Amino acid sequence: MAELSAAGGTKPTESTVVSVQGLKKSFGKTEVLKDVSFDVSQGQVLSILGPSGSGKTTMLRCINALERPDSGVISVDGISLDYGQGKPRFRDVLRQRRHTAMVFQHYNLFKNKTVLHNVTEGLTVVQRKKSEEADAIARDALEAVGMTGFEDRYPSHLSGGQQQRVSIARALALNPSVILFDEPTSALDPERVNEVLKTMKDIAARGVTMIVVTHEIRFARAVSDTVIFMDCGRIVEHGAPQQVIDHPQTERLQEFLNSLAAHEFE
Amino acid sequence: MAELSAAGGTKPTESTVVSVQGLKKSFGKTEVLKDVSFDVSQGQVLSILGPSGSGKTTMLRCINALERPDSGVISVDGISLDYGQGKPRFRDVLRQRRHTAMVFQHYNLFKNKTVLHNVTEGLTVVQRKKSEEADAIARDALEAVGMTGFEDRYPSHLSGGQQQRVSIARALALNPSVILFDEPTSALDPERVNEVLKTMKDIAARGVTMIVVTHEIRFARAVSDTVIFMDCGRIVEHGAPQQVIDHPQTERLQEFLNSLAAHEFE
Amino acid sequence: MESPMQIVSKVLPGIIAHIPQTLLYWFLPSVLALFFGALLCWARVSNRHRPLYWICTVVISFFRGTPGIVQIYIVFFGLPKLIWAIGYDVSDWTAGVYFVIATTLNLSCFMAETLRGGYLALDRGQVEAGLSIGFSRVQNFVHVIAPQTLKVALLNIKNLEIDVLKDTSVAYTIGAVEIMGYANRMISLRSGLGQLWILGTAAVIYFIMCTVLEVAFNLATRRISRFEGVSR
Amino acid sequence: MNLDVDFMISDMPTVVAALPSTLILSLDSMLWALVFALICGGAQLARVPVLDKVTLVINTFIKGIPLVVQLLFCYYAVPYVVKWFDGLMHRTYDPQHLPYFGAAVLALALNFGAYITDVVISSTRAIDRGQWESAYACGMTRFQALRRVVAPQIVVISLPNMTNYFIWLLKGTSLASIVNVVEMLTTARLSAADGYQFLEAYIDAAIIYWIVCAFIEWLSGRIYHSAGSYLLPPNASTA
Amino acid sequence: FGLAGCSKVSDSQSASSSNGGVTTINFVLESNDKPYAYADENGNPAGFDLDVLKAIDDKLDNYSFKYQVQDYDTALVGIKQGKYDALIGAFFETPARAEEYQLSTPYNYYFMNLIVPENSSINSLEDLNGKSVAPIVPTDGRYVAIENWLQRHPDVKIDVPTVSNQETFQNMINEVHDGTYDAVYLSKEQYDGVKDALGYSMKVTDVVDGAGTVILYNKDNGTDLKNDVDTQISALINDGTFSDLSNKWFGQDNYAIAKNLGLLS
Ligand SMILES: Nc1ncnc2c1ncn2[C@@H]1O[C@H](COP(=O)(O)OP(=O)(O)OP(=O)(O)O)[C@@H](O)[C@H]1O
Ligand SMILES: Nc1ncnc2c1ncn2[C@@H]1O[C@H](COP(=O)(O)OP(=O)(O)OP(=O)(O)O)[C@@H](O)[C@H]1O
Ligand SMILES: [Mg+2]
Ligand SMILES: [Mg+2]
Repeated sequence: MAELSAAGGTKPTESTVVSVQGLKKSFGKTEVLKDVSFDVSQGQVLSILGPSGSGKTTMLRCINALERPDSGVISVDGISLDYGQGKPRFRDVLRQRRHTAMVFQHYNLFKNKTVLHNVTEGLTVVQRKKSEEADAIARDALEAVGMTGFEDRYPSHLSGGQQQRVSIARALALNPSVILFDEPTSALDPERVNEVLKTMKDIAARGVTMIVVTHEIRFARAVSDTVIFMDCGRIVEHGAPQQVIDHPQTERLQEFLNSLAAHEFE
Repeated sequence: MAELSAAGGTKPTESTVVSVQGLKKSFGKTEVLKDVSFDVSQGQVLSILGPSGSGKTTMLRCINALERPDSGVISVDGISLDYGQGKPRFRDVLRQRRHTAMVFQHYNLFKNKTVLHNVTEGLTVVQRKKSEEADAIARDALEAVGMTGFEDRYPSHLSGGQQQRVSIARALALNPSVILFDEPTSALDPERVNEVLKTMKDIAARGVTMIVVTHEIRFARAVSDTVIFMDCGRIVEHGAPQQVIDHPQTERLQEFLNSLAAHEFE
Repeated sequence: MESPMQIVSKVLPGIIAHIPQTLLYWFLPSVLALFFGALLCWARVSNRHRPLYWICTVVISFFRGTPGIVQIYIVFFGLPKLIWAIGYDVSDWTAGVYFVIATTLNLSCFMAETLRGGYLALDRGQVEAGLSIGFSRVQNFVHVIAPQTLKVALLNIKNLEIDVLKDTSVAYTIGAVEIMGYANRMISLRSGLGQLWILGTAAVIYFIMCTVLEVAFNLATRRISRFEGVSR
Repeated sequence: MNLDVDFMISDMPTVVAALPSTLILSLDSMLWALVFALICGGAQLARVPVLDKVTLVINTFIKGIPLVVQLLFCYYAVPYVVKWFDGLMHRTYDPQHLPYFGAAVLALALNFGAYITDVVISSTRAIDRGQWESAYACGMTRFQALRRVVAPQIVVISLPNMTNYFIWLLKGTSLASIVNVVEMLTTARLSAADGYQFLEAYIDAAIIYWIVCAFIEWLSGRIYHSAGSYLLPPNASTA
Repeated sequence: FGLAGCSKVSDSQSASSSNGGVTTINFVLESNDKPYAYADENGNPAGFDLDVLKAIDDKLDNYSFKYQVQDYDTALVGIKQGKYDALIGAFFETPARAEEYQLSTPYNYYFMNLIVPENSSINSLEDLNGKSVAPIVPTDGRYVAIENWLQRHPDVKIDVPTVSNQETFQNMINEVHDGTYDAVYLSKEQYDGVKDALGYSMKVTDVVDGAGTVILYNKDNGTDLKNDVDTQISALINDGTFSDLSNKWFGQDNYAIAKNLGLLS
């Protein structure tokens, strides 16, 4: 698979698909992201670990331009937005966004659309696919997450895990260059987690770049090419999983990973 | 801790706090719960495992009378509602509900209240505590889940994990006889998971009965007195964790548990 | 020939003296309708008792669907007979009482639907969270449903209130005199001379009152929805 | 109450005959009111510079003044405006046949448009931000997100208030008699001039209004059940 | 705004009530018809009609009249619904009204003039043949009067446009002044009320038509009151009391003019 990207702050290499430079974001007085930089090369899987409230979601949202950073440069697939220059034009935002898809932490399914239409919507409206073609793609994506048979349900009539899976299918179906996953398996049982993670692995193998916020440290170790550990709005460690997870350099990360062992409660 | 309750369908023993008998629930034509019965004794921790969509949430919601079962008898702390007899009176529902608290899968924090008021609301309004007393209790509960310092934020300004922790604090603060947890650690990082599970253990030790829907099988094994494995709206296995998790009887459960091993992706 | 200034200065004191009347005819129905409207709305959305649901639906339909003047006449002429039939003589009630009753009935029905609009936007999860911490129906209503429903409904409630304030001008048709009634009286006393100026003066007074109301409600809306915006 | 039922029956055809004009006036006005409301509401929601403040001030102004006064203003303004355009567009000034219908539509549309603006704004604000965001995340433009995802939800939420205002407007057309536009309520009143059976005539009109309104309410219920089907339980009961 | 309280009903629901042989009669006056009946600045009844009623009341020992003003429609509906006993306010008689209400004999006469431009040659309704008058609301008494006159003169065709909203007198006169219509069909008194504000002068023709105005009673009341009042009306016309009132309010003796026109014998 793709080579590891260098640690944050360096020049993007040619195969760099996502590049985040000097990203800063505050909500009111709370600084949530304090100068975050990293690159992701094509086909790479980047996992972001970090305690609750460390700014992971905010970062994904910035990459998808749903949150406007206070400063920093974000480029996706060669389209670069410099937030230091003030508010970017919506047209550029849109162009950038169309190279990405996002799986939200709270799923955010379209309430007024059935499961099937939740998935086809982006295909027909944005990608202007014919409705039969979109249907076929959507059904494939739904099958990949085990949601066949629920096509005509509305989101409010689904269980939490089911909603999460539809939300994953929606992102997969768009088949963008980059997919942003925000805790995509939080509501799933171990069986489904496996299935979904396998699906993600398959898609990564097809050359799709992925940024995955996750609390599944074993997944991060097994699947990702790079791991970032964030705390308090900063990247604390950044590197290959073998390096970051098995040989943590900082005390903070050691502590964090130790809690995994303590998980055994005994 | 409390002794194991007998498997579903038997007569409630004297220390039985929650008893569910012959619970059935359909949404439209979909049968979601098909004759579910079990008892939980005082101070016990009951874990409910099961694949996504197996009816776990629906069952918790029935116990909290948020969903009206089609038939079945549910009693909590001696207050019994027989849904076979038609719709129970709201007064009885309320009486029963006041012995329970619930942590929702989607948190459901009051959007228009600050974190502190989300927690104090039930204390001042339902339990008629003085506002200073309620504040003190709420601050303790928030501390237990690591949310000190966020008292004056509104839920929409919190990260997913933070919202989940407030929702746990809200239930804990009520100090009811029974707490129903619906995947209470889904949005949390391993560190926080540990903390929260420890807090739950402490509370169970104080004699509070708990029903926990979870995908953390290790938690189920370590903390709970009884484990139920549900699939397709039925209880497939029911017993002590050593028995259910380490020596699963049914093929379905074996499969389910095997996926944990496969978790290693290699 | 009188100059417009002279006309205005002649009628202005009288118009101002009738402001309290107007405010009273506005305030009483507004407050009462909030209460009755909430009840009607509850009966419609809770859908608990079918007969009650249908009664409320028909009542709402009637008071929304028929002209205000008919409602005012029915109350003004019919109500005393009804009350007389049960043994009380209310022939000495002033017209204002009937106007307030008729307006309250009418406004309650519009209010009910406005509140229902707010309720539709309410997230079910919020209601359930309230129930799960043991709120009774009333507590849940006061602490969860009402504040969040109001947040959505407030803009529309504001508009209903503004309209009721302006519609107090109908009161003179049954002899309850407020600003508009006084203006009309002056116009007829003056055989229609300076009609435009007198109406204009009344309009300015209404305008000032409505604008105050508008601004007050806008401030309230901002306050009630502060939990939404980004904290700064 | 003492009602002259014979008169009520014999007068009914006269009143019904005026229904079309009332309907045309209300539909015309509602259409323009919606257009006006969408422009104002859109400007305020999108915070279009200048335009948002301007529309806010205009709306506050319109709402502050009784409709009667607005209509009277139009009534007096029409002759001047028409004289102004005398000869233009093949129109000649005919003081006995002034285009008061247009004036009535204008006044009603602006007045109700100002109110409906707030319906548009409040129901748009009631939509969960996540709905916009997930539409954007799919790569939709603002307009696509609005049309495909948000607007259908707005329609459902705004339905009770829209129905309120449409019904209100329907009855509000009776004020158009001020600018000599013949509509139902005034027709009813005038038809009773000879014998002063005003109440009877009004009740005739009320019956017809009520029937029309019941139809509107029924229609609104239908729209709710189709556009809002996602809100309804799948024929299930919840406690 | 006082909710004066609700006392237990004593005997009957009729608006009138008797007390020691004196029956109280609730008279309602139109609030918007100066100088006939109107509300003064404080909302109290005033006008020629009120003076007429007071004169009648003085003569009737067994009745005591109470007065209030009310809007036109409401007053008419109120009489029918029995809320008030009688209504006064320059109402003409029509067959339909005679069926719905009890009507008194005419207590006054209302005369119509034509208001025309100064140079106009129009002097009578006949001169208006083929021409138009300024629009009239069908609920206005003038409409009844002119339609009545046209029925009596089938050979004369006058265009009488109707409107749904009554314009002010001033506007109607303006419309004739600028040539939109040919004449305003109005009483001289009403013209006199606004003539100073016009800024130009118009020609007022001699009286072109006239009709008696009557009191409207609730139909369910007995005929005693009507008969008693009718008797007094004749007496007071004959003894000149009403003529004095007419001179006071209109600057002319309506009864003498009516006699000339043959309306009153
Ligand atoms: N309101 C509803 N209307 C219709 N069907 C529903 C509704 N809520 C849940 N269901 C269906 O009932 C089944 C059980 O749902 P439930 O939420 O209880 O699952 P769960 O076990 O909690 O799953 P998860 O682990 O994904 O949260 C699912 O198949 C779901 O689609
Ligand atoms: N809209 C907002 N307004 C103010 N503060 C916010 C807002 N959104 C997030 N925050 C704060 O920013 C910080 C980072 O939030 P973020 O959602 O990025 O965390 P996270 O790393 O995704 O956490 P989790 O694992 O719990 O989802 C948190 O402390 C949160 O309270
Ligand atoms: Mg997050
Ligand atoms: Mg669930």
